[in-house]
Amino acid sequence: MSLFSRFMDGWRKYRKPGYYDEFDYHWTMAIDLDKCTGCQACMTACQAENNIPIVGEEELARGREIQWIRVERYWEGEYPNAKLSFIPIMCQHCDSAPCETVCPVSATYHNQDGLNTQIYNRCIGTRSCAVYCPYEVRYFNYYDHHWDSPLEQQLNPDVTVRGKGVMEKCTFCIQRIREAKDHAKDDGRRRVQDGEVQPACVQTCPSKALVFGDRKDSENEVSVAINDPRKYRVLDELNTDSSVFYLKKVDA
Amino acid sequence: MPNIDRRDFLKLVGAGGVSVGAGFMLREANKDATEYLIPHVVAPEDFSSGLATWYNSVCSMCPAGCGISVRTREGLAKKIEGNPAHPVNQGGLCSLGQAGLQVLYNPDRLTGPLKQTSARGSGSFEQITWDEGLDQLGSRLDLLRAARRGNRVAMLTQGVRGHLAQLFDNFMRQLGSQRLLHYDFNHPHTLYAANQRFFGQDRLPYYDLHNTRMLLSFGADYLTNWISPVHHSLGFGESRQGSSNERGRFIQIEPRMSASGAAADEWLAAKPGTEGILALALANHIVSEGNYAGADRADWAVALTDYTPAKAAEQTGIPQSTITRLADSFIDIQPSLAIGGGAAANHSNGVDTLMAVNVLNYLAGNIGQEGGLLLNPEPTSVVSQQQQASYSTLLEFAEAARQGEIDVLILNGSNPVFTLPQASEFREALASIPLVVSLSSFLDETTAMADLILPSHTYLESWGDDFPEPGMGFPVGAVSQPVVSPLYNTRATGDIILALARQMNVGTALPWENMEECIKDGWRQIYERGDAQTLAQGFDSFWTSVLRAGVWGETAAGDSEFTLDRSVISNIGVQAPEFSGSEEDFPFILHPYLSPNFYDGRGANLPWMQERPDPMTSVVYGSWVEMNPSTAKELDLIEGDLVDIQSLHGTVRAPVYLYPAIMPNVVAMPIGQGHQEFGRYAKDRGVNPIEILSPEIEPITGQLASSATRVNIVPTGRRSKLVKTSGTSRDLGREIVQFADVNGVELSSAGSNSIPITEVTA
Amino acid sequence: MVAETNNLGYTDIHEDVVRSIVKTGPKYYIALATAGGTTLLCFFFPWFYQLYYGIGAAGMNHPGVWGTYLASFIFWIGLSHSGTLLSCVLHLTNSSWRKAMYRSAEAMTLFSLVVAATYVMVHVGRPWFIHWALPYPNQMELWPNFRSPLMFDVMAITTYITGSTIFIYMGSIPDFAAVRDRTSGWRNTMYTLLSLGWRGTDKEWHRLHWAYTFLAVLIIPLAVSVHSIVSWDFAMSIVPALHQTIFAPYFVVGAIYSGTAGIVTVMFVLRKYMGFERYITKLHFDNLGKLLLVLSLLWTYINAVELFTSWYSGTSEEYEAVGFKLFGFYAPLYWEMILFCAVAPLLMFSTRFRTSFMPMLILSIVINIGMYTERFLIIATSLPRQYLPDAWGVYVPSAVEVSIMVGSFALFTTLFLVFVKIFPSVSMYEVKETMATPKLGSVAPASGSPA
Amino acid sequence: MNVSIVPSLKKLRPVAMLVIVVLLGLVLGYWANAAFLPGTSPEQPIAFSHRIHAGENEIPCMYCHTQARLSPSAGVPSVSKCVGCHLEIATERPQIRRLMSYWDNQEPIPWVKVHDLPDFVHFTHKRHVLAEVECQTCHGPVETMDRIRLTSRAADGTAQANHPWEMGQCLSCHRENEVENGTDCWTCHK
Repeated sequence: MSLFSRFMDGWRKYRKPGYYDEFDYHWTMAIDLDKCTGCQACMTACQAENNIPIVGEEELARGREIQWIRVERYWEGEYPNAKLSFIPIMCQHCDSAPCETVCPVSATYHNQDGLNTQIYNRCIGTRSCAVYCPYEVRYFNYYDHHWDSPLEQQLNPDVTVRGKGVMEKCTFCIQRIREAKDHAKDDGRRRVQDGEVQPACVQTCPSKALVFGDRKDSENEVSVAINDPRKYRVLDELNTDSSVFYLKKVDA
Repeated sequence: MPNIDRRDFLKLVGAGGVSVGAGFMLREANKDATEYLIPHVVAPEDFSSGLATWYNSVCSMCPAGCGISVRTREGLAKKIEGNPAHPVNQGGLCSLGQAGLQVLYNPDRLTGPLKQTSARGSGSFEQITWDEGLDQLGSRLDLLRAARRGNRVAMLTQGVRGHLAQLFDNFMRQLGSQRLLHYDFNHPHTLYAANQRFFGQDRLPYYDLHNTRMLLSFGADYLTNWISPVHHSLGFGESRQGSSNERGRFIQIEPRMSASGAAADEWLAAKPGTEGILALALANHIVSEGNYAGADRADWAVALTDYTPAKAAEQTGIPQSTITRLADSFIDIQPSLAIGGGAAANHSNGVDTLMAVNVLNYLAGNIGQEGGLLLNPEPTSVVSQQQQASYSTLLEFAEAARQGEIDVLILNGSNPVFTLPQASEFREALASIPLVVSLSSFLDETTAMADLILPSHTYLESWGDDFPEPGMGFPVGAVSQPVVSPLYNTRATGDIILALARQMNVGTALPWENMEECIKDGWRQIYERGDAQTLAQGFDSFWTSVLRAGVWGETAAGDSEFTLDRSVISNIGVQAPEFSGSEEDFPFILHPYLSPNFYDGRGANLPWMQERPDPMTSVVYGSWVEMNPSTAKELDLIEGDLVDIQSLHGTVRAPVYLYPAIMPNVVAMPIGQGHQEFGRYAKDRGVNPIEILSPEIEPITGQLASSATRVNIVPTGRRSKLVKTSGTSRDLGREIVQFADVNGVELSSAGSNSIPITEVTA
Repeated sequence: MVAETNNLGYTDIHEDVVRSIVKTGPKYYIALATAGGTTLLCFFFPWFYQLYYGIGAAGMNHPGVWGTYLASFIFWIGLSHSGTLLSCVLHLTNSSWRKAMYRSAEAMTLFSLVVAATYVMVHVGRPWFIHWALPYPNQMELWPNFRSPLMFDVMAITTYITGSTIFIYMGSIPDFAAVRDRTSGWRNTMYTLLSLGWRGTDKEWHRLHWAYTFLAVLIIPLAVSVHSIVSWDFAMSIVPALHQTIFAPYFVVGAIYSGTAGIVTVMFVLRKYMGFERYITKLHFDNLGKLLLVLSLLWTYINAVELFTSWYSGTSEEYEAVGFKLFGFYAPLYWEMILFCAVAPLLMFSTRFRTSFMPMLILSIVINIGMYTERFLIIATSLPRQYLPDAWGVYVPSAVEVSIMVGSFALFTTLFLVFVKIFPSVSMYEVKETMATPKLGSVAPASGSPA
Repeated sequence: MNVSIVPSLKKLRPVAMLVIVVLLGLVLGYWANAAFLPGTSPEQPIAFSHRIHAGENEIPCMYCHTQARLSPSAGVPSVSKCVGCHLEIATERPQIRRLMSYWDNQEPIPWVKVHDLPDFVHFTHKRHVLAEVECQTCHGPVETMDRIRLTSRAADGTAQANHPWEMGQCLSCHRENEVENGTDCWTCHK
């Protein structure tokens, strides 16, 4: 009975409108496309921080890259009026995430911090979340990856190394969020302060195009950014209610 | 159990026994391997297991000199981040800087001293001990020094600054050799020369992108590899959407769109090598429109008479209206800034072009202005001992080697075999040197030709310091400290030099036990000279705080008063660029550019960088040649077709990439791939366009005019798959990247597919 | 149709069927060894290699994360349709022509489902954790995600397998009894156990009919739901060209279509090689042909609707998806599919065509090739080209995938070959029901003798 | 003719018995291995006794495992820490001599890890220690053990020797103590 009532509780919780408003935090990222230079430092930062494997030329040729954050490029016009725009795309941590509904084993779900999770050790590898994700930000481990020794000494011990058959994606650097919460607790604080957590990509961005923070705090940088008149969300028409906001590129 | 006979019983017992064994083994086989907890013998003070320790240091992946913070866990380096306190990068860091970890943990590192056992370049090395190696080199040097033939020793190093440079200098002086050559492929000789002539200073000014509202870049890819890309990116972001209400405008003039061109608001393609003419035409318009009111206005009017916008339009291919518009807005929007570099500075008229750029800054009153160009003060402490050798200096050196004037060559990190054109015949010149010693950490192309390899530590394992050039308008210094204990049987470059000095009995001039002491001693002098802006009590606490902060700066500002020498004005002028090869035989101009990932090729052995898609094309793991789609159509080529790129001096073969933003008569190739050595990730991958460059030089500096090669494109009829991460780089009206005007009002784009959006209210 | 079986006696039926079980020629063993060997070599060996190496052995990539494994899965689920479904519908509508062929049709259902379920294991990245998709109490205190269409799939397919197994088994009990009475030795033991003590009393017959009809009613919605649910795996995503309301009927019609074609193929084989010429007749081919024709028209209609919907949506994504399907990399396969599944079946308007065995066999195979292509295209043309053009890719199957696909047919064949030696592949008692009551004396007891 | 299934079942009896015996055998063998060679209390390079140190001498856990309250990993004491006391205490005992030989050679002692969690689990000693969870709650009655034995906490809160940690055990404690976000996967998985 307790099992059943727990199940019903969870069910009701998920069904309740405004459930997401009760999140402890609402981690959000804002990316100013007017500042993005396409340098891809964010990609290397992510690769270093999150133990993203080196897949090799053959696998890349087969389209098996793993890039939790990638910089997409879109050309407009032809010579001499050609224009190139960059847009970093990573997991958008949608509040209405299509991927979350489809995972048969709940390896991906929405947690109380407004994060779209991916629990690697629960994943059975149906890859359906990657199909359902319109942003194509979920990457699959098609085999066990290998680091030529001693490259493996660089691996971040705070992030697990994913084995074959597991889906992976951007976590907003959950290990850093966890660490910041840990520090907050040490200091006897209830909440993490603004600026305490910076995912690797945000930390490293040379032009400071990326901003990260808790949307619940209406004062901080990210809240200001997402109220900017230039704000938009990629593929907003799909109503994914994503947590990554982009600021439009200025065409002057 | 009824009705069981003996046989059945025995059978059952047998089967049962076997299965008991099987069950036993099943669990035995599934047991985890034993893991060990290895404690320290003595607990270290600076880290404890499970907790990260951060060390501040300096990045050495390119000459920008960014500050880094290295995260370590259990004594292993885990991540490199920008040092937020360092004024150059303020926390940011580029891809290559972060990939420094893979220099440290590269599987292809040299693990100990090696000695060539058969012919050079055969790749057969045997391991020797440090004593043997140092002995072999040291005794040779000692003999030469004793015989007062020290000048027969040469040292060729990558660009090195700070106390290590001083040490090299000192060492070579003790030897009695003047042959200390710093060589970086990307060193902006022309920029130094132009600034020297214009401002009378040997150092670069500070380009204040942060506060500029209008940037005119003549070929300088300031976001990728020009001087200090991370700092410029910071400035770019700040100027674009920073505290100011007015958004900075960025205009890029180059024949092939670079990352900076993509970031710019306007990208203009002037004919290669005519950027200087364009700059002077802008200047002409500024002066003739009366927008310059300086006392020397008349002089300028005379000097610029030949450079009317109408004439320039013809020479550069940029419409006259655009020229006048640019000139007007360069004056109207203040503060403005013009910079020059990249391909524009690598033509036979490179210095003149950059002089012309300075003219623009002068006329617009940008010099010494915030948001313009700030002159750096004379460094009051350690002078960066840059003795960068130009291409012609290296040619002279090669000639000296061929003449048998060189007995010993010590290489430090520099890879001239890769970064010099084949036409220089540098590899062949090496053969005439009896003893070539390399201090490189990797078996690169030049090191493979060495007789003796004394591998040095990587920058993350050794002591060092750096004084970024240019300063930030004030001098900056930073100490680089070892963040991990050395992985292999290697030694710090400074320690090797000091050991050699001891061997040669010149230890009195180089009295330090090791590099750490040398650096500490140097910083003690900085401290004692009293210009250390710190309240620290005593040197030790000063030293600790410098190490902790990772950076130190002086509050000295440059002299903003600047008067232009009148002779400069009359000498202003830009000639048409010269190219090697005739236009008939070689219809295309080759535009080699530094790969955003590999710099001058030094990043090619880092798997992260190999897998980092090229920002513009998304190609990974390879080389390609970019051409305008219309050119490709004429030649009947599509993406992935292999073509031969022929110059007067050689041929390379690469697949075609159709690049929408390149002039039709220009083909571009990235530099960085095409290594023949340099480890498993770099070896035999792509091609090196430097090989086929013509040895055209810029006459004033002797710098290689690397953009002055004409080539022919010959289709081979074969194809190769270009490995790209990108699918289709057109957004098909899907509004993935959206645009707004300056006020944030959405700009509608044609062919939109918008569906009315209903806001989800939870 | 009664006329055609009129020259048969009850004894003939028994003899024919029992002979098909007991008498085994070398041809059978050769066939079995070939099929079994192919299964091992082409299915299990590559699969184990893939288990060891990872899904990377297949051609899937980013963003084409699904591939032929899922296409084959749908194909086999589809093939499973018509067996039990057709059997149930025809049972309820008292179509007596069903009786000669329904047993093998049901077996086809069962084995297709088994192969499809195996494909699930082949498809997922970590099949050793596949049990996590089943709801059972565990120390992790975790449940599967009941919102997931894949979870619905697991439920639907397990139910369908269970239902189909019971249905085919229950329908065979009297026949097991009949075989039991005509065999000896280990076969007798086996059939004694399988027939569960069937005596053939009125009460038993009554109960059997009642339960059988009950199950038939139950299974029809199940069969429809299974393929609807499979279609939701796709339709509930927001992938352009997959996110379509027509998908459930599309899949159901497609499933019945390919399943019916499959039955035609199997019937031809049974007729030709198992000596059932007298039971499976032109009549069956004619009727199934008519059914196929109707289904093909329906299928064509739905395809047209699908294109229309995409066009009507007016979005770049849908346009692009349709454009790619019709004129892109895989366009030849698309037009092959249209030719095989929409054009070729029109031949069946001719009665002569329907009643000729060989052309019907060829057509049925052609239809299934077309239907496999359809499933492949659904995945291969849509997933790699979704919303963000920069992330587009191309999916091409690898050798391992092709091998496993070939192997799956061998697996199916092996299972079927084993089946025909265990199950009476023609329902004896129901065929008898269609015949005139024989004269006394010429009849062997239906089953067993009174104790 | 007999239609009953009973005689047929009888014929199957030998086969059935064989199957049963084999299954029983497998279970028995597996159990025997688990019972007699559990591998949960491996021999250590030095026969260090927690009973003597933590039990009889009542040395607090955190005297040696100093990091437990500071760091995710509790850490093992450095050799110098052991030597610090044993320069004076019980110097003549063979195990101490062994310790000294490590010290003299300046070698670390390769302790065998007993309590281990998979790589995908994020467990931090610090938070548990600061939340005043007793060490024994998870590690069992260490102060009574001469050699450390793998112990976990059963659902009823009692120590469960030779049983590795399972997720349900963590969860039940997190539930009982209403740990904040204590059942969110990302609290413990990485």
